[in-house]
Amino acid sequence: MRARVWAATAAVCMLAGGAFGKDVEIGAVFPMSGTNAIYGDVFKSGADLAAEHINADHMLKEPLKILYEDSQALPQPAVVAMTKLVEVKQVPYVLSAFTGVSKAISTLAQRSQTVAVNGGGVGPDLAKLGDYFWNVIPLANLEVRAMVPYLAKHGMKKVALVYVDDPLGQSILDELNANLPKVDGKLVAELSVPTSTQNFSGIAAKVRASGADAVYIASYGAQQIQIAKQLRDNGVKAQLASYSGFSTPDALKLPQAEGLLYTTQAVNYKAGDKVTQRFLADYQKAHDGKKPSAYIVNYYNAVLLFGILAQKLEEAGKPITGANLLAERKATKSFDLVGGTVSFQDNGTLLAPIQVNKIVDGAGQPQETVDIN
Amino acid sequence: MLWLQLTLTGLQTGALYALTAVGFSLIFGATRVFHFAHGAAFVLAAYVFYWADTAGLGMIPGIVLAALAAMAFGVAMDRLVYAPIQRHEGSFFTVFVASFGIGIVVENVVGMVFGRSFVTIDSTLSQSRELMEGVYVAPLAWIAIACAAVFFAALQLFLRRTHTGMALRALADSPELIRVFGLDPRRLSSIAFALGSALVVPGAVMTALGSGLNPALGHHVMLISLAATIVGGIGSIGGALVAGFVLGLAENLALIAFPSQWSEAVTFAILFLVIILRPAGLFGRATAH
Amino acid sequence: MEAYLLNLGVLVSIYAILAVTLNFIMGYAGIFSLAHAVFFGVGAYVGAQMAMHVSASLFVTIPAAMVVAALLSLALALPALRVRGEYFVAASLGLQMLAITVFSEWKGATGGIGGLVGIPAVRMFGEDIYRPAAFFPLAAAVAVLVLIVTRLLVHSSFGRSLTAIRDSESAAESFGKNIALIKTISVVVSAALAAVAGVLYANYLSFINVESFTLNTSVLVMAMVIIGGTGTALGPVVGAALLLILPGLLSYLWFLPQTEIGAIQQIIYGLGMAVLMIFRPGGLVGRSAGARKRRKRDALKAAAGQSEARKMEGAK
Amino acid sequence: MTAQVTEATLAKADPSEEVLLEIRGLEKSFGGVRAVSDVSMDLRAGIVTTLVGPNGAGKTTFFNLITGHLARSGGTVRWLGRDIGGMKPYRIARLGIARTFQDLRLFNDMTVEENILTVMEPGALPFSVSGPSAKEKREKVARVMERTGLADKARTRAVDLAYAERKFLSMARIMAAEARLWLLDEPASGLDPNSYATFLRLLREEVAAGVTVCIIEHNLDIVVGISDRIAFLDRGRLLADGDPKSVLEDPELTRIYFGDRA
Repeated sequence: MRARVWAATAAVCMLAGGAFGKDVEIGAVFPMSGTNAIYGDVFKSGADLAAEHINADHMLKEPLKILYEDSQALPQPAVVAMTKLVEVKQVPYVLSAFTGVSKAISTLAQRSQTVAVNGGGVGPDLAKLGDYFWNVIPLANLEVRAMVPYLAKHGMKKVALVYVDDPLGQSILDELNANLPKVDGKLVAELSVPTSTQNFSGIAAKVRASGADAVYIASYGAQQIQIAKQLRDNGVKAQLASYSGFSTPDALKLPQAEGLLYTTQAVNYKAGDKVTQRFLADYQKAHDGKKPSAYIVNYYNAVLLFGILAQKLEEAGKPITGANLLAERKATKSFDLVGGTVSFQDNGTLLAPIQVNKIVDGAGQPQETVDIN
Repeated sequence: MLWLQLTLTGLQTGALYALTAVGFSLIFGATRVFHFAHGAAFVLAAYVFYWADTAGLGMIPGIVLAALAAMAFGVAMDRLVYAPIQRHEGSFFTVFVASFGIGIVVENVVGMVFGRSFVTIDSTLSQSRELMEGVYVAPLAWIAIACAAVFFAALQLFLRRTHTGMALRALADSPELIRVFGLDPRRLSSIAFALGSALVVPGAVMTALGSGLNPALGHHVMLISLAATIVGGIGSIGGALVAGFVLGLAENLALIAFPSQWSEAVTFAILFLVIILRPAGLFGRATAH
Repeated sequence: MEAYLLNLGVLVSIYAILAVTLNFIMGYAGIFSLAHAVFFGVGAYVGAQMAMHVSASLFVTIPAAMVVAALLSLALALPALRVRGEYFVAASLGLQMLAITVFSEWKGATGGIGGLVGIPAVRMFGEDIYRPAAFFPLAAAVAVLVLIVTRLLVHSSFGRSLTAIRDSESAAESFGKNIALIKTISVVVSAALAAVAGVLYANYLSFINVESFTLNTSVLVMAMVIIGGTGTALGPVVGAALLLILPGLLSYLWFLPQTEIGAIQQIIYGLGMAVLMIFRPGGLVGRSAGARKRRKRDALKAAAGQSEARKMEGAK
Repeated sequence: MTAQVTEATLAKADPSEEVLLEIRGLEKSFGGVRAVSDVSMDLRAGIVTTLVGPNGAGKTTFFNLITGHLARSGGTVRWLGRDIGGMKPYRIARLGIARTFQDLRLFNDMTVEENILTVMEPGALPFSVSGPSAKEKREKVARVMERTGLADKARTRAVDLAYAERKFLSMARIMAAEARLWLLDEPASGLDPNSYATFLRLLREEVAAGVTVCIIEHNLDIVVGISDRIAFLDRGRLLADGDPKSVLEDPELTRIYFGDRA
């Protein structure tokens, strides 16, 4: 038996050796299983569409291929997946998501000079993960700065916060505490919930007791939907508000979420530029005319960004490596991506306007766009 | 008013915990199988009900199908997983690991079939009405509490009045005796699994209607059931019921004093202390050794 | 490719330490703990804090982590002395769940869910050791050392006492074995050695948070021990290697849809656990089938003896 | 193991038949049922006492009360004049009282050799700081295995032994333990005549070497063949305590004994 086990191990080693392709390969560390797997599906649809367009346009000499690895939205599997991508596949560019995952893989990215690009996590810490960690998504602190004045303007100054107890939730708490006083507002209740909690009727009772005008929900995936539903079911009538994490299809179509306000990166679909129009048209063609969420835009942009940078490197006759991609990004002032022309801050984070959306008939309706500086 | 509201919410939560815990306790008490996949039965029943609803089959057929699915799962686990393990070695841990493994399988299969995100059934039953100033109660809360009472009473009646029920109670103590009385312990064990698994159905259906479902739900349900079974005292069905309510109330009333992330810790601190200080549980007679 | 295998080797080494130390109490003391990840975590956090604020030398981080884990393990020793079987499992489960809350709420020490970022690499011979090629020999050496220590213990008079207690507590007691002391020492040793794995883990990944130390980790390590073979020398190591290699292997099955691969991995992992328990409960490195039959006969006898013992002791 | 045992070993030579164990008014009840009721008895050095009585008479309970496996409800137990009631079983064992079990309770997963070796080690430390050296211990293990006929089974696990071998391993363990008082719970039950003869010879040798034995036995051959004294227990009460002849010839006791068993 022991011999058989070692034989199996040897077979593993052999197997692991194969699979070097001729394609240009980039990696993605997305949740494909577990409670947050829904995000993986969403992110992937954006990234795949961009790869399709890049290949259709023959932007690169060889076809682009995205290698997906499962992170389960957890740091440890993510590190294993990331190691595989950078050490075995030796990809120069990895798509990342989720604040915890991104933080976990950032050291690997830095050490191996591989660019990691986040288009989903919005924890403000993500701006501080080094040169090789980029964000194509405005981080949550910006979103709160847009939402608070909007609420105040509409007479909602007493805000209750229901937040998941992690870096994202913490940072939203900090931002609310910092920004509400500026508009004469007040945080009347701060209720943190563990990541695994599913039942919020008790929380709802406390929200009601706080007499808030608006309730800000800061969580993810299944949990944020459950919070919204259970708040409404348990007699909370105050305005609901959230951040870009709420822009998943199943959150938007929740009946109890009707009327909820949430912020996203402003994507100006009416912009006449070709990139945006083509993205919108092709996405809607593939998805029964549905409007893409900001995440889909972000990961489309992340892949498109790679395409643009890699194309330039190929033209200059340089190899596509993480270091060269970084240098090229720093040398380029602005990029034409979906939603318009954007530029990166020095810390590798995209600056973009934020818009406040309202859920009307199960879809987000933009209310107002705020420029944040 | 907050405490009254939280008490009512606590009772509703507790009712769901209580029945699920009674199911686990029944199985564990009778067969000594640490049926960790009990949470999976919960998820399965809830999703079958959800599927029946989306297919437009209606509430009652949905409940019946959910019950059938849960029972079939329980019996299948007993016959296909636990029985073969018990035939050779049957150490307690071997059973536990197998059960845990199946729990993972069910969670992921459900995720693949129904999607991994949150689903809910829209129903007016989950929408609260104002009972008095500042106190909201959903019709579902009353249904949950009534269900707990009715199902528990029916179970007690079965266990005390019927031949099979009495045999089930005796099964854990003396399988030999059961054989002497001409009953088949294997068959009894399957009955325990069928009954215990059926008891997840009220909780599963009400969760589908109330707080909503996702495939990872089973884990929490299982841990609470386990805690309730031990706190209530292994082998004490009534103890599990009471402990289920106690844990539901504790979870909600703890909100008055603590931030909510400590509420799970409260549950397990209670569990840990009970095992150290009173291993037989609050209502148990059996000793821990 | 090489780096990938080396990386895998590092993880296997770290988990092998966990599996070997868990096997020490599971296989030889009969203490089935579902809280092993707690001591893994304690070691990781203490190691990380020491490395960040005191010194990144293993000669500082490892002893510190071991001492703290050893002290905290008394919380596990307490129920181990009072209750057995399912009660102890439940108690250890309770401890595991409590620890998760503490890991995620005691932000000053653990960084909460956000975790500790930027843990320095191990410094040895004036070099930072973090690349798989450098770290693997280190991790493997530590794992071998832990394996040797536990083997020596198992084959010492202490190990015999431990096994004697596992096989029959009342008989061991009747021959002068101080059960409380021996069991406590075994738990303390196991926890302290598990903490070593935590230190390596924190240094290697440079990032830790509570998600690496949850109930799932405890169950994973337990599965490694059981699948490999409880109470065998190499079983836990084989179990650790197998459970860490398998998921990676699956991603090479090209015909699986990429988005479902995570779920399929989980399903195969779960099924594997169940199927192995059904068909090979003694583990891969377990005894032959013939020996198992004898074991079964004996298990029946022992069960009869146990129930007698239970009656006797229950009346205390 | 060290100091007391040495003391005990020295005391073996004492011919005065001192009282090793003094039991006075020993009581044990399980939830109202009296398992042992007001039993007083002296176990004297060098004397073989046999406990007889019908099943359920409280004989094993009596042992468990002495070894500390059960807490008494009343009465005193003194070892060499020192009250040992309420002491933990392992401390009592270290005073020099060893026992066997009716269901043997061997260390099943350990080899024969290890089974014997481990009873010679207190075992809380991985190495021994005092007591006999490793070589001495090995020699003693070899001697004990030789005498119990287990020499060629040294590396066999206890689980894999035949029935009689298991019985002898149980004896071997107690022989290695260096105890002064042996409490044997039906050590000969189910033995074939051959093994039985070996067993008797072993027991006689040990008694001759100074071991004091208290033995629970149904087999009248043993009772008569080796006992210096018989104690008759029924329903927890000590009905008779005297030389074998007088006890066995008491018609009342015979009626209780055989009546119950028939």
